[in-house]
Amino acid sequence: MARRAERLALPVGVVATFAILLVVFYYPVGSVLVAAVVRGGRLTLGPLADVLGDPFYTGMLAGTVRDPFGVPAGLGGWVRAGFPSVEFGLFGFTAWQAALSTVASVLVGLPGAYLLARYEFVGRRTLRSLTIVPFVLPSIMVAVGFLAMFGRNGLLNDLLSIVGLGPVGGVLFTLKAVVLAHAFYNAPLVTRLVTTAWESVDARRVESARSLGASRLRAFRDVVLPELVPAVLTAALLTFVFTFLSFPIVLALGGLQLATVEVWLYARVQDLALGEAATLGTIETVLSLSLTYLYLRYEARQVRSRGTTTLSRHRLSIGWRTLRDPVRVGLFAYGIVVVILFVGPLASMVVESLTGSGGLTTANYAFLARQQAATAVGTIRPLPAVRNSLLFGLGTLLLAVPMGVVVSVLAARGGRGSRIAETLMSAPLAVSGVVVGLGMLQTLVFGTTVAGHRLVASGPVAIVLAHAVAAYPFVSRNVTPALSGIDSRLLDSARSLGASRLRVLVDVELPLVAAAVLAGAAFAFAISIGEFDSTVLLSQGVNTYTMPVALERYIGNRSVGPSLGPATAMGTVLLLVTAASFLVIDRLGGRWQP
Amino acid sequence: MAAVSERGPADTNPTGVELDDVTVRFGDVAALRDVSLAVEDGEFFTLVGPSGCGKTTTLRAIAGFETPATGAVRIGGREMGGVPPEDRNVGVVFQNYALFPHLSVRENVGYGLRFHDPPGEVTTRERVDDLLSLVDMADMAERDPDALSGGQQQRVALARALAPGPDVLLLDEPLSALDARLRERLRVTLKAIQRDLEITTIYVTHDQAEALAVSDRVAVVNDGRIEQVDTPERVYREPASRFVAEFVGDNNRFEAEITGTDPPRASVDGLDVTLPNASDVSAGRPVTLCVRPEAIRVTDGDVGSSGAAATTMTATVESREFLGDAYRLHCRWNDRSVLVKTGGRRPPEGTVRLAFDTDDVQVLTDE
Amino acid sequence: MAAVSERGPADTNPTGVELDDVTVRFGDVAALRDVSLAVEDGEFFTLVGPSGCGKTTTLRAIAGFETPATGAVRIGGREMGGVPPEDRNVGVVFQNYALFPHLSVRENVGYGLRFHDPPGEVTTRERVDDLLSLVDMADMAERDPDALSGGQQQRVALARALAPGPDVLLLDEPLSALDARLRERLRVTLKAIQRDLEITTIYVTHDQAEALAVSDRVAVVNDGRIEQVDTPERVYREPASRFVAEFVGDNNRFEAEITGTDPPRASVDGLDVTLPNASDVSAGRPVTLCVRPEAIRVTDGDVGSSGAAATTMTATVESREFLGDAYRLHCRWNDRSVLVKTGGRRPPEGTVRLAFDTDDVQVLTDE
Amino acid sequence: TSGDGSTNGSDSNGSATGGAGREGNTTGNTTATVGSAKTGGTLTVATYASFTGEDTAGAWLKSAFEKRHSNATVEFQVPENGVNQFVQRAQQGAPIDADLYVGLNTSELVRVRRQLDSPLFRSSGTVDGTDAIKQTLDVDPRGRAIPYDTGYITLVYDGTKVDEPRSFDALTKPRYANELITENAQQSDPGRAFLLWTVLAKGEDGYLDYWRDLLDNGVRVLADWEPAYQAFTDGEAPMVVSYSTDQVYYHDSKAQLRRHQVGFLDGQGYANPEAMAAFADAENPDLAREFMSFVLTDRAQSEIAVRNVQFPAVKGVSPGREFEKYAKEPPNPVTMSYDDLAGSVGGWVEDWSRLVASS
Ligand SMILES: Nc1ncnc2c1ncn2[C@@H]1O[C@H](COP(=O)(O)OP(=O)(O)OP(=O)(O)O)[C@@H](O)[C@H]1O
Ligand SMILES: Nc1ncnc2c1ncn2[C@@H]1O[C@H](COP(=O)(O)OP(=O)(O)OP(=O)(O)O)[C@@H](O)[C@H]1O
Ligand SMILES: [Mg+2]
Ligand SMILES: [Mg+2]
Repeated sequence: MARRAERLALPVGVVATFAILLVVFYYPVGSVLVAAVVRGGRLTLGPLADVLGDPFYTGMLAGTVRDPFGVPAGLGGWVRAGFPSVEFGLFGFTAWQAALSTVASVLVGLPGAYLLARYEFVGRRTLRSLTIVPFVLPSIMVAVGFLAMFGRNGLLNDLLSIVGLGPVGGVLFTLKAVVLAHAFYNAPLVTRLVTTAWESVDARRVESARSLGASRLRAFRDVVLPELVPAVLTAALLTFVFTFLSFPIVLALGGLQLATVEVWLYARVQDLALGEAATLGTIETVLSLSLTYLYLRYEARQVRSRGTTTLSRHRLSIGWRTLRDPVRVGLFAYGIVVVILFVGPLASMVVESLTGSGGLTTANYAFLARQQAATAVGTIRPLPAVRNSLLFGLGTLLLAVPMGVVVSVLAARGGRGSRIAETLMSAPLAVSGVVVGLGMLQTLVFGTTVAGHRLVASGPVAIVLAHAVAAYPFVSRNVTPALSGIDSRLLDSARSLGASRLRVLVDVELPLVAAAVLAGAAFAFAISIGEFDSTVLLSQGVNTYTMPVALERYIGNRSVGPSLGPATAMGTVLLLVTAASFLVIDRLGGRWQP
Repeated sequence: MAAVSERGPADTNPTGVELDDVTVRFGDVAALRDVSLAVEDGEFFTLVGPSGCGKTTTLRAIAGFETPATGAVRIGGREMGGVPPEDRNVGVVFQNYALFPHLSVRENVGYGLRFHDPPGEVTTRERVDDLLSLVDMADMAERDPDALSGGQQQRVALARALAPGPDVLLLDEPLSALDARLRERLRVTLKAIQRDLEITTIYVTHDQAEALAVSDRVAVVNDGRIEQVDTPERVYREPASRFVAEFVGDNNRFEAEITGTDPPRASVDGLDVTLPNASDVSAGRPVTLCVRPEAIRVTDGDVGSSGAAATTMTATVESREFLGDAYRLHCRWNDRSVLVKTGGRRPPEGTVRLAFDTDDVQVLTDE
Repeated sequence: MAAVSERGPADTNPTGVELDDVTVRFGDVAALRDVSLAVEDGEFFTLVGPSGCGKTTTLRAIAGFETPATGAVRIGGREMGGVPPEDRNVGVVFQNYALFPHLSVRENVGYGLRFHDPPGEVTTRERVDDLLSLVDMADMAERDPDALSGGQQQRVALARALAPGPDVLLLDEPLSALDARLRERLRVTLKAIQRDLEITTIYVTHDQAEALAVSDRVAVVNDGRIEQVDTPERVYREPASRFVAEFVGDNNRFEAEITGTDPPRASVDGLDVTLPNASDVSAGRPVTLCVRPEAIRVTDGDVGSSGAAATTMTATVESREFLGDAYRLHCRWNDRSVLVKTGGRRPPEGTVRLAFDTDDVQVLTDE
Repeated sequence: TSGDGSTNGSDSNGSATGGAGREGNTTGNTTATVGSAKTGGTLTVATYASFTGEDTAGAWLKSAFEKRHSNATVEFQVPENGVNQFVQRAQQGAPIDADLYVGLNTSELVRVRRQLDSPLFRSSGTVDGTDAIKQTLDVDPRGRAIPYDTGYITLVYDGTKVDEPRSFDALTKPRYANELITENAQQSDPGRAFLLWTVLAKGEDGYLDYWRDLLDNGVRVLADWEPAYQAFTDGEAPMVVSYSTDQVYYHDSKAQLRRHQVGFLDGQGYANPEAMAAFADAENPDLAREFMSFVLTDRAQSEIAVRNVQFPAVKGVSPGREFEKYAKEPPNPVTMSYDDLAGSVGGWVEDWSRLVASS
C-alpha cells in the first residue's frame, strides 16, 4: 500500500503541479493573451502585425514587418548612408536597458558569489542569508532609498563632499539609475545562484588541473568556470527577463522618457484597451519564452557531475597580510561598492522613516501604532499584515518547493520534449505581471462559469496558490542544475537497496542538493513576501492584506503629511521581518549547508 | 575456503539469475550483444573480461538500471521487465562505491534497512554493527564518507549492499581498492556469507587469481559477448577460444602445423611437439598451441624429469620480474618470446633449456 | 620487461623526491606521522600498505595538495613549501580519476599541454594521439568521460597525467580498474616510458605482485608510518618487521622458542626447526618464524629432495583454492593453519607431509 | 516578477485621507435635514483605498450616515483597479455587487461610456443638494455622476530655489531648465490633469509643440505623484506638478511654507473633481440616493474637504479657517468637461506619451 502510494507520489505531484498552473496561471493568462489574435471571434494576426510594423515600437525593424521584400533595398540604403545609428523603438530600448541591467547585475553579483563561496569569515552565513532581502522590497521603497542615497542631496554626495570630492549629480532620472536599481534587485540573484554552483565544484578536478600545470587562475577558468557558467547564465536570463518586464522602478527612477514596453502595456490595461494590451503582452511573452527555451536547451547540454569533495574555503582575514593581498584588497573594495549600492538605499529608507520635515521623528512609527489601534472598518493594520505575509510566505514555501522539485525532477531526468515542457513550466517567470494580474482578475476574481455555476477564487488559498505559481520556477531554477549534477550511481545504489523513486528523491537527492532547495525556498518565501499584484487582487475583504499591500495603502495616507514617511516605516518593518525570516530559514534549513 | 565445485542446475531456482539474449545499447554502441547466461541459485558466479567489455553493463541490466533493447532478464524465474530496481531485492556494490555523501558510515550501511527488516532476529543497529565489524570499519561508523580512504569507502559500500540480506548480490570490483591482505580476508568473508545465506552472487573482478579462486563458475566476456562459461579450472585449462586462452592467466602461444595424428604431433618452427592424445586434429591444419608459463621447466642442461614425453628448447633469458613467490622470465627462442614462471631463490640467467610435458599443451584449432 | 635493479643514490638528483619528517593531519587524525623518504631521480618507487594507511595522503603532500603540519617536501632538492601544485611539474593520476566532465577524452588528455610544450618534436595533437593509442583509447577520443567504463576512464586519466612529460609522476592505483592483461601491458609501457624519460615515479598499488615486479624500491607504509624501504626482493625475503612479513605476500607465521644457537634452532609446538646460520638469536628468546607458502613442499610420504636440511610436518588439507598456475592449500597442523602453494594438475588431498628448507625460514625477533 | 510592489492601479493620487487640519472642524450646518430615516438595508460603496479606514472621509461618512439611518449599514469595497473593475465585470457578465461608486473623475466617465454599450451608472434622479454644486465642476452632462469635492492641479515650487513661474511659457525658459517634475499622464491623475491643462492652454494643435519645448528644457515625467513629490522633497528639482492644497501641511513652519509655494500658471488651476454615481444594477438605489444627498450636506462637505484635503464641491461650505487660509483656490479654475474629453482624451494621452518616450 505504502509503496504504491510512494510510487504514485511523483506522478501525482506532476499532475497536481500542472493542475495548479492551469487554474491560476495558464487559464487566466491565456484568457488575456487570446485577445491578441482573436478579434470579433475571428483569428487574425492583424493586431500583432500592426504593433510590429509600428516604428514607435520596433524602430527600424518595423519596415521589415510591413514590407519584408523591401529589406535588401533598405539594408543597401543603410549601408550607402554610412551606417547611421539605428533605432529599434520601444522594444529595442526595453531590450537594451535589460541587457545593460543584466551586465551590471552580473558584474556586481559575481564577486559576491566568489566571496561567499570561497572565503570563510565571521558572519558569512548571515550575509548569505541576507543577500535575498533586496528582492522583496517594493519598488517605491527602492526609489525612496535611491533618491536619498544617490540624489542631488543624497547621502553619497554628502559623504563625497566630506572627503573633498565634488558632488556627482545627474545619476537619477537617467538610464544609469534604472540600471543601478535593477542591479540592486538582481545582483543578489546572481550571487545566490552562482554561490550555490560554486560550492558544488569538485576539488579533485581542480587539483588535477593544477598538477597538469594550470595556475590557480587557469584552473578556475578551465575547470571551475565551465561549472559556473550555467548558473551565471541562469541568473543572467532571469535578470534579463525581469528587467525586460520591469515597469514601476523604471518610471520612478528614470521617468517616462525611459519607458519600457511594460509601461505601455499597463497604460493599455488602464485604458481598458485589452486587445492592444494582449498584443503587447503576447510579444513580450514570446520573446522571453523563446529566450528561456534557448537557454534551457543550452543548459541541458551541459554535463555536470558533482564531485564528492568540495573546495575548501580560504580565510578572508589573514592578519596584516590581508592588506597586501590584491585579491583581498579587491574584495574589500567590492565591500564598499556593496555598502553603497545595497546598504545605502536600504539604510536611507530606514533613515527616511525616522525623519520628518522637522528632523528626527517617531511620527511615522506612531502612525503605525495608530493604525494598529484603529477601530474604523477598512483600516489596514500593520500586525495582521505582518502575520498574513508570514503565513502566506510559509504556505508558498510549502507549496512552491514541492512544485519546483517535481518540475526539476522532470527536467533533470526527463527525455525528449522535456525542454519544451520545462519552458512552459517556467512561463510564470516570463509573463508580464500586468497580464497575469489582469488574467486573474477576469477569471478568478470575476469567476468563471463552469456547468452553470460561477466559480470565484479568492482569499488566502487563492493567494497562496498564486504566490506559489510565481515562486516555484525559482525553486526549480535552483534545483534543476544541482539535481542533474548528482552522480546517477547514487540513485541507483539507493534503488537497489529498496528505495522507491520518491524515497530516493527524499533520502538522497534532496539532501544532496539541500543548498539549492534552500536557496529556492528562500526565493519562494521572498517572492511571496514581496508579491503585490495578485495579492491585492485576490484579497477579498480586509483580512488578507500583506505587508506590501499595507505599505501601498500607507503611501496614499497623508495623516503625517504628504510624505512617504508612513510607507517607509512600513518598509522598515518589511525589511526587518524579511531579514529575520531569512535568517531563520537559513538556520533551520542550513544544517546540510556547506 | 573456497573449494571449487561444479554445481548442477538446481531443481528449484528461487534466486537464480537468467539473461536471455540480452542486448544493451548506448546510442549506437552496443555494450552487450545477445548475452545469455544462467546463474544458479546460490552460485558464486564471476564475470571477467577486458576493460570496456560490458561487465558493468551486465550487472546494471540485472539490477534494473539499464533496460535491455532486446532480450529478457529473469530473477528466480520471474521476468523482470518493468520491475523497478527497488523491487528486485538485489544488492549492488558499484565500481565507484557511490556512498551517500550526506550520510555517515553507519547511516549508509543502515540505509537499505529502512525498506527491509534486517535478516535474522536482530535490530537494525545490531545488523549494522555486525556488518561494520565484518568489513573492519566498526571504529569509523560515525565518519562521513568524505573522510575515508578509497579502500575504506569500498568496504562501507560492501557492508551497505549486504545489510538488507539481498537475494542476489552484484559486485562490481568490490575489492579493487584493497590491499591483498584485506582483499583476501574480505573475499573469504564474502564467500562464507554467500554460502551461509545462499546468496546468488555475481562478481566482477579484474583479478584473475581472485576470479579463479573464489568462483563456482566464471564467464569470460569479450566485446559485449560471452566467450566461455565454465568452472575456473576448465576455463584455465580448456579455454574455448584463443581469446580465453590469452586472457585468463599468462600463456605462451605458438602457431603450429599438424604433422601427424597418431600420436598427434605438430611442428612449431621445426620443433616437433607431441600433442595430448585426446587432441582433435587433422593433418596439415594450422593450429595454435598454448603452454602455460608455469608448465615450462627450466632445466640447466638435461631434458628434465619427465623424460621422453617432454618437449625441450634452448632459449635465452632476456629479463625477469620478481613476483615474490616466483620469477617470471621473459625468454627468447627462435625469435619468439616465451614466458616462463619459476620458483627458487636465484633465477636462471643466460642460455637455458626449457621443457614442457605433452599433457600441458593445449591445442586450439583456429575458428 | 622490468628487471630488478638496486639503484644507488645519484650524485645529481634533479627530480628526486624527498620527504623529511612529514606529518599531515586531518583535524585530529594524523594521516602521516614523521614520514621520511628519499626517492631517487628516475627511480620507480612504490608505496604499499593497508587501506587507509596514508598512501594517497603521501602523494597529495608531494603534489602540493596537502600542506604538511610539520616537515618538508623537496623535489629535485628544492624545498617545496609555498610552491603551488602547478609549478611542481608533477603528474598525478587520482584514485577516482577526476576527469573533466565538460571536456572530451581528447581535450582531457591535451589539457596539460596548454601549459607545457609536448615533450619531443611533436605537435600537441600528435602527442595526444600517441598517448591515446598507448592506453588503447584512440577510438574513443571524441567521447565524453561520462560515456566511458571505469577502466576506460582510468586509462584516460593516466594518459592525461603523462601528456605534459612531468618530472615526477604520482600514480594512485592507476591500474586498479583494469584487467590483468591490459594492466600488464600498461605497466610495461609505463615502466618503459619511465625509464626512457627518467621520470621519477611514485606508485601506489594494492597489487603486491605488481609492486614487486615493477619497482626499483618499495616502501611499506602502516598507519601513517614507514615500516620498511627496500628492494622488492629484500622486502619479500628479509622483512624488517612482523607487519611487513605478514603484509607483503602470503606467509606462515609460527611463534617459536630458541632452543640452541650453534647451529641456531628453535622449537615450534615441540617441532624442531633448524634456522639459517646467519640468524641473530639468543637462547630462550621468543621469536617468530616465517615460512612462505611456496617454500613449503608437499611430499606424499618421504622427506623430499633436500634431505636432512628440511623440516617436515604432517598436516591435513582442509580446503584449496585454484589460482590458475597453482593451488593454494589451507592445511591444519597441530591446530595451526598452514598455507601451502603448490603447482601441478591435481592438488593433494587428505593427510600430507609438508617440508621446508632451513634457508627458507625467516626469523623475526619480537620488537 | 520581483518587487514591483507599487504597481497599484488607478489610485486617485491626489486625494488623501487626512487628519491634518482636523482642529479646523468648524462645522457649517449641523442641523441639515436630509431625507427621512425610512430607507434601510446595506449600502455597498465601492471606492478607492484611502477613502476608507481610520480618520478618513469614508469612515466619517459611514458612522454619520449610519447614525442618521439607524437601520442602514454602509460597507466599503476597495477594488484595486477602481472603476475599471466594474466596467470589466459588466463586459464579462460578472455580477456587480455594489450600489454606489465614490471617486470618479471625468476621464474615467469617458472611459466607462466608451467601453460599455449599456450604461454602468444609473441616472441619479433627484438628489437633494445638487443645486448647490459649483458650476465648473459639472462633470457629467447626463447627470449620473455627482461631484463631491475637487482638487486643483497646479505647480508647487520651492521659493528658496526658484522664483514663481507665472506662466506656461515661463516653464520652457532656460531659467527653469531641469527644474520641473511632473507625472505620467497615462496612469497618474495629476499628471493627466496637467497634460489636459496644457491642451487647454496651448490648444489641441499646440500642446505637443509646447511639450517638446518642455522636454527640451528638461522636464521629468515620473510614474506617480508620490515619487514625483518625494523627488521634489528631496531636492531633485524645485518644481513639481501637485495640488493647490499643499500648504495645508506646512503652515506650522515659516521655512517650510517658503519651500512649498503654490504657483498658478497664467492665474489658472486645473480642477479635478471627484464624483460619485449609483450603479445601474444597484440593489439599493434609494439608499444610494440618500447617501449621495448626505454627502452633499454642508457638514459632510466640510468634513470631506478637511479629511481629503480637497475643496468642497458645494458652494458656500467653509471647511474651517486654517483650511481656507492655506488651501489656495486658483483665480481662474479651468477644467475639461465630459464633452471636451469624450473621443479625444485617449489620443491626446497617446500622442503625448509617444512624444515623451521617444525623446
Ligand atoms: N579529508 C579527510 N578527513 C579526515 N580524515 C581523512 C581525510 N582523508 C583521509 N583521511 C584519513 O586519513 C587516513 C589516510 O588516508 P589515505 O587516503 O591517505 O589512505 P590510503 O593509504 O590512500 O588508503 P586506500 O588504499 O584505502 O586508498 C585514513 O585513515 C583516512 O580515513
Ligand atoms: N553511458 C554510456 N554511453 C555510451 N557508452 C557507454 C556508456 N556506458 C558505458 N559505455 C560503453 O559500453 C561499453 C561497456 O561498458 P561497461 O561499463 O559495461 O564496461 P566494463 O566491462 O565494466 O569495463 P571496466 O572493466 O573498464 O569497468 C564500453 O565500451 C563503454 O565505453
Ligand atoms: Mg566496469
Ligand atoms: Mg588511497
